[in-house]
Amino acid sequence: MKQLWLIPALPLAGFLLNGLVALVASSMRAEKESGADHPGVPLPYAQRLFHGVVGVGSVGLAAVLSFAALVPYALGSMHAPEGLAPIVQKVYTWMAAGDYTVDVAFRLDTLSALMLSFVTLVGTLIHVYSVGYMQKEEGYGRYFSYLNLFMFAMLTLVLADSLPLLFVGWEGVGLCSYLLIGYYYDKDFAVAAGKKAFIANRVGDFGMVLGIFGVFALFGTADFSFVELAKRQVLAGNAPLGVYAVCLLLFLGACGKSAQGPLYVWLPDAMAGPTPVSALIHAATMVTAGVYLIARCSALFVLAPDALTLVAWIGAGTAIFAATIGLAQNDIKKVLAYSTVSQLGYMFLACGVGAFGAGMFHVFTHSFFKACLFLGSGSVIHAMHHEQDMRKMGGLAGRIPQTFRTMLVATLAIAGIFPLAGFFSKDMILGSAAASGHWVLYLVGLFTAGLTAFYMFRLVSMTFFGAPRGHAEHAHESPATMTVPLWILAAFSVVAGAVGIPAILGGTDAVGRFLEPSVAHPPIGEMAHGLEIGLMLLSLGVAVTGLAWAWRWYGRAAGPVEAVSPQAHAFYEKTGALGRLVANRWNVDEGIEALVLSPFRKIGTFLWRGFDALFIDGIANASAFLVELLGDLLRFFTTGHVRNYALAFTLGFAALVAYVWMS
Amino acid sequence: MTGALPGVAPMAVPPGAFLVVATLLFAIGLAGALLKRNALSIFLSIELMLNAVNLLFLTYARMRGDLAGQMIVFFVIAVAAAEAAVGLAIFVALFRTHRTVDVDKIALLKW
Amino acid sequence: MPALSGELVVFGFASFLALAFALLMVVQKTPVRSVLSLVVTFFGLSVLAILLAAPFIAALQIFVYAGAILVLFLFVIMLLNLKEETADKDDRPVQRTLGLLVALALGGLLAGATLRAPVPPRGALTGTRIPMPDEIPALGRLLFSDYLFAFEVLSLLLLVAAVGALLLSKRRFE
Amino acid sequence: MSPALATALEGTAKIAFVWGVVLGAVLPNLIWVERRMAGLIQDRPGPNRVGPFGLLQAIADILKMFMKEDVVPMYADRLLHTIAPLILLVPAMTTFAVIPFGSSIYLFDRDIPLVIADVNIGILYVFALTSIGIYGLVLAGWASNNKFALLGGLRSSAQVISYELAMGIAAIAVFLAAGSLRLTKVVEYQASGTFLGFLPLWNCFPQALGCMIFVVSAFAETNRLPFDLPEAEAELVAGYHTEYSAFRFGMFFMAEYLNLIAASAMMATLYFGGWSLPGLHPTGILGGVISIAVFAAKTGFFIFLFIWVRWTLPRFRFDQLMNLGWKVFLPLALLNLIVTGALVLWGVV
Repeated sequence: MKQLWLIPALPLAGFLLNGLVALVASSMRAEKESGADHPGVPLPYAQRLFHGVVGVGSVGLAAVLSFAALVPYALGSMHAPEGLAPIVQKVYTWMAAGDYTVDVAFRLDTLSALMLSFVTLVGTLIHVYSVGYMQKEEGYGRYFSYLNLFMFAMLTLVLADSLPLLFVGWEGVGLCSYLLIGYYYDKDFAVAAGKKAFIANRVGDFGMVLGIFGVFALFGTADFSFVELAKRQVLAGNAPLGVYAVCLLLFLGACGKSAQGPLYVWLPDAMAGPTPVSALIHAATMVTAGVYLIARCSALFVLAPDALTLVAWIGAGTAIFAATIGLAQNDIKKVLAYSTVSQLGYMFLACGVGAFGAGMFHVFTHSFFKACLFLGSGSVIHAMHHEQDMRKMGGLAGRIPQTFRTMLVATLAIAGIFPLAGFFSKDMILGSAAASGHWVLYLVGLFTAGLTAFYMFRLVSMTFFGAPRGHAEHAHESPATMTVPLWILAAFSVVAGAVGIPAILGGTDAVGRFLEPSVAHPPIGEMAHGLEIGLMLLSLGVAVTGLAWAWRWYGRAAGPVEAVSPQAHAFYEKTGALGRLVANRWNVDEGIEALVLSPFRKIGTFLWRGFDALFIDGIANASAFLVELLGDLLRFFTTGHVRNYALAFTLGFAALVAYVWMS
Repeated sequence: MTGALPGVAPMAVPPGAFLVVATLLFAIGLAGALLKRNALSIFLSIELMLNAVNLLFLTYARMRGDLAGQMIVFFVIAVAAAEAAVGLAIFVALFRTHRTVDVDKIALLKW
Repeated sequence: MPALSGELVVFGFASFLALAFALLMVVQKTPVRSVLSLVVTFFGLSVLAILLAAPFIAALQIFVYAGAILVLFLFVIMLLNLKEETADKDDRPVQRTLGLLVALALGGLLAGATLRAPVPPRGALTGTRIPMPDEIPALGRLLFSDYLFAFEVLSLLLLVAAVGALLLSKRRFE
Repeated sequence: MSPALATALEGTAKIAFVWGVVLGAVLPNLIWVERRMAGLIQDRPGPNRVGPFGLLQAIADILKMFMKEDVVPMYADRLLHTIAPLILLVPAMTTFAVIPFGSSIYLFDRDIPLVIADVNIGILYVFALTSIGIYGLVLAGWASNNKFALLGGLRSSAQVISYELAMGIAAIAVFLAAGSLRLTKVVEYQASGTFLGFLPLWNCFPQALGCMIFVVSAFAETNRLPFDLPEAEAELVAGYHTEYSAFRFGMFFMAEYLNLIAASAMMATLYFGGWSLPGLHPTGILGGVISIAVFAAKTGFFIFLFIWVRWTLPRFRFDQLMNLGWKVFLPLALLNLIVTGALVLWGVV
């Protein structure tokens, strides 16, 4: 395919079309009926149709194009011994400084191909889903224009051939996530969540930008040819230390975007946005950008093993940390959010132990079942009339069967039950962790897998099993535009693992070999086949245990129809103080508040009250006062008589002439 | 003194004479501008000063055998036209509000 | 050579006319008469202009200055019906005496300065000589080549002035 | 005989000739002609008592004027009231200086161009004088200390200034074509070739629009009907010369006719080829005389036109007059200028 640039360009066009129409229409509306937006008043059908067609159409077309581009390439590279050379297409020169130029150029190699495949696929499905889900919203057009804009940014990010261009996409997705989290701008918590996400990302981006500069300083270029240089270890300047610093900075950026370490705080709040947004941005695509970045720069990271180890540890830590929080959440979307964080932790763990392929593999599979789960939860919320508290659900299995089945499949997938997608990817990660000899990390991952299985099945049980609570009995199934994507995603979460079946199970670790040309693959120790099989069985066992445990605690129990059910408290009763701490999310937000925010606020207050108000303003006022005094003095000379002015003027002029004359 | 320029007849009158006349005119105009109280008369005096300067320009143009001076005079005249139009309009407006154009009676700029 | 003496005579007459009527304009109490004296002064000036080989400017002096601008003055004076300058005595003796002194002093200074000032060599500004006797086409060529921008700006200025005058002299601003 | 003296003599002779003809011959008969024409148009005999066909009527009128008492109103500004008519009259008389009234005549073995002063600013001179003429009217109005007179004066100044614009711009086109401000050059240009092959190169053909504007504006410039508002009897008694009597009034009278003649001469010169006639190449004494005759004929035609129009058309209203001048003629004149420029550019004229 010749025009890669068309792939991001199409959603951009969609954004412009939708945005313009939405603006014009809403302003016309505002004129017609005084007052801008009318909550609950759905748009006229024609306009909805337009937005739907443009929104879905542009992204769908982009998806078709990208598959037209990547399928031949993928096949070609599968059969080529060394993999095909990346396709790089320059669109135009963006910046030129001296002899160094930054081009707007797009790159298609196996890594971006992999990303492209699921980004466009999931993106399209979620657009379709949104058509049904957002039907009643009066911000329909706005929503779709933002969503298209996001797709544009994400595709730019994926296809970019240079860090600066990637950064454009990076910021673009950040902006869209902000806009879409704050989609319900009349709700304070949504606005606050949007700001939180934006600021947390700023912290990361600060590292990101410095990292880009660092890369430029190291290699004298910022486009991805530096990866080759890094592979050949062609470095400028103080290499080891520099590389280490650059890696840490880039990783900081990745943490911001992918909610790792302390920067995870924004992701759970981001659930304030519409559910499809959570599915698309905060589960499937955007949050994986960090992993993508690490994989992109893997060649660089390999040069700084300590940095890699740090990545691994932070990943593992985040994984188990988030998982524990997930155990106690009652908001269905919050559970999924924390699960996302912890899964992302898995991916970083994989990258950290040097198995970048495994990490990307998990990104790939995770996008499907997590998107499916989110969309499913969306369908549940839809059915429950915007009720998100699982304590008020229950017994929905029979009422919304399709949602139930698809979510069950996805749950099993994420829990890592054989032979669903999650099993293979997660096992590849654990396997490589073990193989690389980080046994502690392995154990952490294993335990987290158990927790994952537990909280996921807890979610399913509380939602679908037992007796209906709250309004659960008048729940009804969602329209086809929502269920069809669910089924498709469910199907993918079953089969997606097929691309990564390890050799030991008679598969050909396709994805690993596929990614070889574009990501580094440092040597990881080999394991005896027996041990490998054993570990697989072990993780499978852990997963099953988790499921069973959740079933025991939550599955059978039925509760009164009144809202808060015993099961809600079950977790505390059974785990005591630790559980309570976990339920309070380890008081992380409070900690950040106490350690970071409040000191800053104090400093700010001081600078405002003390420095600005007294000192700066003091100077200004003093000077003003002086001028006033001077004015009082001078005003006696302004008689208001033109002739006096003329006379004075002439006197001055005469003096001037006299001076010239004399000199 | 430039002497006989090619294409320009020699000046029979010493250019200094022109200069003196011009400066005297300027002085007279200035005196008028400073002494008269009727705004229109002041305006007239200013016109006179302008013309005095024009005469200077013409003289120098003649002395240097250079058209630039005449060009400038042309522009001065045009600008004077614009100035007169606006100035007189202002006086009319002024008269409408104050029933006089005596600049001593109109001292709005006083503090 | 008679032509020379003739030129001198003309110069003397014209400059006398200009100066005398300029003075008259200043001492004149009736605005209308001041305007008329100024007209005569302009006649003298245009004669001087002809002596200075600038017939075009001379014509403009009469055509534009005397013919249009001063008529406008006359027009306004009649419109406002200004008879004598306000009868009551000038109550600003300081202004009066000082103004006179300054005017004279400055006049003397300038006269001296101009007489002492050196004439810049020809072509210091532009190389265009006065092609006698028919210099008008040359002026035109200069106006539309070297001075084109100034010319355009000038036209804009005139337009603005016209609009401004109209606006100012409107009775009410709607 | 020294050349300087010869030049002086020549000039004096020409001045004497022109003024002799204009004041002595044309002016008196013009009075008679106008009144007879009026009679003709109004279907009445007109003056026919004094002398044959009343030819001596003009003499009688002039005598009467000189006999009458010269009244100066009590509160008038004496000085201005006295000089106003002169200010009007002098420019009217000096206009003729630049108008070439013939090709050239060979006398006393020297070739005498038939124009008093062939100055290089030609038309500008004429316009300058016209604009001076305004003062006569305005001051007459002002000095009489009479509201009708004042109104008349103001009207005249407004009117003349306004139409000078249209007139001037129309005239510019002429010089654009001729390439010089000299009226002699203008005439020579018109005599020089043909327009579209079959017409004489008279400016009235390529610049019909400009010609029309010039002619109509000339009516306004000379305060003749239908533009004689400064002296509109019906509204202003007699306008600016309400307070004038006897020979001062006579001067206004003269001035009006002189302006009329001058305007006719200008039209003939600028737009109708002056003294030239297609196929006529005057040489020697006879040629000179013939050229003078041609010029006289053309001028005479326009004088006739003036009179004819006066007794045919009703008077405009002042606002109509102003609208015509500013909103119709000025733009049209500019258009004419542009068109002429194009013609010159493409070498059509």
